[in-house]
Amino acid sequence: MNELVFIALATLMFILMIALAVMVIRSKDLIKAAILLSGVSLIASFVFVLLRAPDVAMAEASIGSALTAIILVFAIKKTNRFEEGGEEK
Amino acid sequence: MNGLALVFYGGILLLIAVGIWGILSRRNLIKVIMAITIIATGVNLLLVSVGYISGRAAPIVGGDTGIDASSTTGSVVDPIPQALVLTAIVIGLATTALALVAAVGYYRKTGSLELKSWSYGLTNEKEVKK
Amino acid sequence: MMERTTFHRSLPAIALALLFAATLFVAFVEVDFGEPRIEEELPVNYQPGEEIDTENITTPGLRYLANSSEETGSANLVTAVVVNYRGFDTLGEVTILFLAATGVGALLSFIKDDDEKKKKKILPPSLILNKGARLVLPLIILFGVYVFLHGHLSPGGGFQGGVIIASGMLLFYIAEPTKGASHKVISIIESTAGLAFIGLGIVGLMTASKIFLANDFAGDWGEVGMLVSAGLLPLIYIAIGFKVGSEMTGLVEKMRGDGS
Amino acid sequence: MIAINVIIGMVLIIIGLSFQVLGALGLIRLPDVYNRLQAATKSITLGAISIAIGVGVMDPTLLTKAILVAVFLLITNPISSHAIARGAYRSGVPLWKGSVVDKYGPALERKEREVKE
Repeated sequence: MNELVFIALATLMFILMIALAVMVIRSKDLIKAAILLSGVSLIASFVFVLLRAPDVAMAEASIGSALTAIILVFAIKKTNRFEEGGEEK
Repeated sequence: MNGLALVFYGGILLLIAVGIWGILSRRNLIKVIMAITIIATGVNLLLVSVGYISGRAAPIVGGDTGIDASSTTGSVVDPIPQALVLTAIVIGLATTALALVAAVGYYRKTGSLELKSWSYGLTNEKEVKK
Repeated sequence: MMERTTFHRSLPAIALALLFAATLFVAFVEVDFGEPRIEEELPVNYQPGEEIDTENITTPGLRYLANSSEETGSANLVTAVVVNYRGFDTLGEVTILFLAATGVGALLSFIKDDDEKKKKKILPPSLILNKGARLVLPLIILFGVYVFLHGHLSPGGGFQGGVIIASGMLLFYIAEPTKGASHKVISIIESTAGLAFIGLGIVGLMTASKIFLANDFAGDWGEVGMLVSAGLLPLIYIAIGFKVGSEMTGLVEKMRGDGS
Repeated sequence: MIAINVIIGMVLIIIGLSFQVLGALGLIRLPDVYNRLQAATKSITLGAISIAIGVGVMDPTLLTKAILVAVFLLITNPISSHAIARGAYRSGVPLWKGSVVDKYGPALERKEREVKE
């Protein structure tokens, strides 16, 4: 792969990942945060493919973006959906 | 230090910094667990990127990949960090689940997920119980 | 106004986090990105494909790269490291997974209170979702089995395949909200797979090398790239696949609670 | 001289990419969940499948895998978007102000009454 394309893709992915991570921390709705977190993992799995680690990418894609999100959602359903002072949206 | 190192190490460390900011500034337990998951993702990326070597293929030989099984030295990236991270990801899910169950237990005990002070669940238990 | 006060309060945290990142970044300036650092021990005029004197090599990565195809018969070097060279670590990891799943079950049984026991009536799933999930679920499980069966030939392996099967079972929960996987079946599969892992390790004790989890049949049954080339390695990965799959399914099932 | 299958594959990939761009545009511009879901579904069925088939035509050794991917997308995509729309409606996501017809609401109420009885 061309070096320039590699740098451009990596930069784009890291910008997206950090933006999603900041949104995870800032959002008051926990279910929204869980879904954004699975987005972070999905992009991380793409970065693993860029780093020539297809095994790790497969594990990250299925664990990070499917199972972690679903376990978080089950836990949120047993507790509060909103952070304190966040229900007015 | 070249441009690629700047992008990868800088991006990964900023991701870890976002996670640390989340742990330090949020009081919701589930949000703290999410921040820990972000840090775990960043650390996994850091480990794999240390093992990356420019211009080499994934560590799979033979078959469609076109890499001869007898000359793997010098043509594929380092497989050890990848093996390490593979197990780290799987364990990360189990520990996240354990932490979440602990958070649910805290909610059942105090009626809230917010961490007012570190001794909240222990000292004020009788007054808060609904 | 609310927003500004929150931001004001978290300013020290942001500063601390950035300070941490900057410190680590200064440490990582010395670490070259994309430079080969596993082959510093090689002779200066080394050509790819040349035989290496593996007796004196101390870098584990280089030793694994040079020998893994002969020693393990596996085409996927990550699989070779996970199951063969570091098989004992993998056994420990599977044990940690088992302990975490058990811990989740134990904690949940402690904190269960009465108001969860009353079941509320839930709407049945829609017809499209139900039939579609029933159509797709066998395909997903087949794909998971393919992934852990070919773990030594293509990307993937026991962990990934098991997790794919567990996420297929999630689809089953969406399609049938009132039902769940049977705990009995899950625990039977899990313990059988764990025993199979240990048993395959004991086979290594009985063959030529007399080492726990040794893989002495590598290359005896076929060339690198064939399904049977890697000796005991695919069998161990199949056991790991079943164990991880059943453990993850059990974990999700426990977290889900009573169909709510 | 470029081979004919490469040209066909490239045309298919360009068609797929343009549908993906339109889908992304719709995801940003459309007003509510249900409209956006419409755009996303179209971009997957026409965009992703077209790209997969295009790659398969360009490199015939990948054609079987590409067709498998296409069939899998064709099965899963309508089901998942149906589930998302249903879940959004049932968890109370409002319709856009300009929507003219809502047939699922009365049907859902009828079903809920049936379950209660």
